[in-house]
Amino acid sequence: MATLHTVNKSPFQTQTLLSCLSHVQAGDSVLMIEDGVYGAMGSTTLADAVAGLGGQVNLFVLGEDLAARGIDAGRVADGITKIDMDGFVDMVASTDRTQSWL
Amino acid sequence: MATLHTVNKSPFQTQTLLSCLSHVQAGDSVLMIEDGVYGAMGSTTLADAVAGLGGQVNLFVLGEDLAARGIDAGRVADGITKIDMDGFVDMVASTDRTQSWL
Amino acid sequence: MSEDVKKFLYVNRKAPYGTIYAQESLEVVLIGAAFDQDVEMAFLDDGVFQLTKNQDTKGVGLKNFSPTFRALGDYEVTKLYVEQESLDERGLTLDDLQDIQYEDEDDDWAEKPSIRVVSRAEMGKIMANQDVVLSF
Amino acid sequence: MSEDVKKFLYVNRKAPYGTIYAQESLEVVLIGAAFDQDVEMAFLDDGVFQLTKNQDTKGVGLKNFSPTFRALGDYEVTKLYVEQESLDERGLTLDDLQDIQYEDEDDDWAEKPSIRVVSRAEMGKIMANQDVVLSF
Amino acid sequence: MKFGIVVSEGPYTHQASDTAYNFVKAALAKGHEVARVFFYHDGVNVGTRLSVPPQDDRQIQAQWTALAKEHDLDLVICIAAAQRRGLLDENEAERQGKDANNIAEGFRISGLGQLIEMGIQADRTITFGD
Amino acid sequence: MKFGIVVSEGPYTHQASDTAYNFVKAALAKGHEVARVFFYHDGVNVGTRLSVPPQDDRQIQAQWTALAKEHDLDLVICIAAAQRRGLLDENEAERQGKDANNIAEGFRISGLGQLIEMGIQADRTITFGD
Repeated sequence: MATLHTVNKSPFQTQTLLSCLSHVQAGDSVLMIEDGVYGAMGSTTLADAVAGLGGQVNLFVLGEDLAARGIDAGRVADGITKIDMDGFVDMVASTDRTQSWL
Repeated sequence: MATLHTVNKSPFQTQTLLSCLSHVQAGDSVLMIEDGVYGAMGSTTLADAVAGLGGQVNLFVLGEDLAARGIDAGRVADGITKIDMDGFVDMVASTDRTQSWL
Repeated sequence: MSEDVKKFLYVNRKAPYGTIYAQESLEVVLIGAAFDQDVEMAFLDDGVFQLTKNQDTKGVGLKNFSPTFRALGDYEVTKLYVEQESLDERGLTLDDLQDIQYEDEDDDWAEKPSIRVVSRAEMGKIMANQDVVLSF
Repeated sequence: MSEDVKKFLYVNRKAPYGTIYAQESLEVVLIGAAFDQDVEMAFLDDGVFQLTKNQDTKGVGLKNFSPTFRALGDYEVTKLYVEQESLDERGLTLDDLQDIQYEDEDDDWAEKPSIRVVSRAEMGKIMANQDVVLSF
Repeated sequence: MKFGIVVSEGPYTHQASDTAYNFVKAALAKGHEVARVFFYHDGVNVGTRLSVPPQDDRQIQAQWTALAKEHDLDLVICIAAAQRRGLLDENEAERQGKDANNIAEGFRISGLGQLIEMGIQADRTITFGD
Repeated sequence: MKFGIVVSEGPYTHQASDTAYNFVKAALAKGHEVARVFFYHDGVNVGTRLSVPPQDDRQIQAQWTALAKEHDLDLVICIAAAQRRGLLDENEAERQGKDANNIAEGFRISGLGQLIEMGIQADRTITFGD
């Protein structure tokens, strides 16, 4: 009974990603999309907080949104998996519900 | 040559108020309006940061927006002055420029 | 639980009036109540500000929709989960929120509070126990 | 400075593509360049993300407006202030940003970088030194 | 699997309607069914036929109209949200005494009940908003 | 003193246009001049005549139309922002081959140059947005 959480806000601008990660259950998945993909970058002042809070969940980032913003795959933090829109669709289907953190 | 800065976002949701307070000059004024008025509340986890960063500037909050949100004047932190829309107009006129932190 | 009854959670994380999401969320809840589903509401982060007492919008000219929360009981929407940590961070207590009641038909129509303050950990579990989560 | 020339600062604090503000800010700057005012741009907080190299929007279907930044020099918009602390927080360096140049007519049309990295303290002073501040 | 989609933000201003469009296209290509797309909040503005985007940009409204035609999608605009924001079909315009309407082909205006019904009938409901 | 006003968000969705309206009314009551109100980004949607807000709520577009009439205000909608979002006047509708227009009385559509001009001519420019 796992949930797919989506986050579409920059964690440098809003508290949304951190709030999401403070409410997820072990085994849930969190997918960063749109401006949310900045939360997947390593070597930022927020990377440790994301890795720490996200320890019990599967972290994903949408590749199309990374590319739009000029973030090379090499900039994505360890432990975060890049997927594409087809993968997004599969994740919605394979989890039990989707919660959008707006 | 003082600036009036307006902030209309909740500091619990976005970094805008803290960014504004990190850029103001001594003698500037900061007016919290709309959802920004939550930044004027005392006894919150952010009140100390606001008071600390705001030490060199004049802090104001728009009364009409406080009332709309059910925040009693007694909840406003020490050192923050409540004004009304007429006062807002006067402040725009009496400062040299207005910068909206969106 | 019948096959046709789903658990709906309405998640409110935004303050009222600065944007319309809180108000239009409430409109969905009222319409949704007619569908005989299992409905719960969650208030966390700035969403807890939606429930404050004494909202007075005359000065800003917007419509005060906060009285509508008190009518939710009549629509059989009786579970308003409010996150303790979100209140604490904002210096709020239950006393700062509206007194929202419902009549419990399983307990001789006794008046009971609709607001249930829960911890962040409990909020996470409530979110995980739904069929449909609508976010505002 | 003539009475008719004002100092305009365009403040960019938002990331590109998630919302349209960055793109519509740039449209104002291009139009504004025709008015012979003193124009500066500020990039701070998530606004620094607007200037990253190698933006490729084919996958999302949006229009890639980042090449327009490189045309600003032709419009005599040559002062793009980028905040050091905002870069640092996001793990970015000047190398991650586009190379934006202008030709300095006062120095035999030498090509010079338009991006000027400034500290937060300097950014505050730049903001305080304007006639009109437009925020996006 | 049957998906229900909520779009909560306006076109161009936010990326939400683009992401929703790309998601729906990908879901359909994978053989999933899209039960309905429900436009709420500023999302109702996706359904105007009066927009004239720059020619070198994507044409958001026309994309949805074409996708709806190809896959027989049910694109529903919330009436309450639409009235506030000035999005009307012919019937609504007449009922409200307005001299024009602006809804695009392939969209229809209906009540919030259609959102709840979608949540009940779809296997998964996903919101694209802000 | 002469004020220039920018409104950057749409009606009802954000409070920005309400705050701008209250500010302009207060400024005029104090004898200040309002050189222009420039509607940009989603702010252009304030200028639709097709909105039908609930009767117990404020009528944002009608308020602006009335205030403009009373004080001879110059309410300018940005053409580039308006085209993306589907806000047209009669001329634009004809030029773009659209069969309807939706601009409200008291508003006019013009270019971004009007924003810069306002910034130059006004003593103070203030933005209400998000």
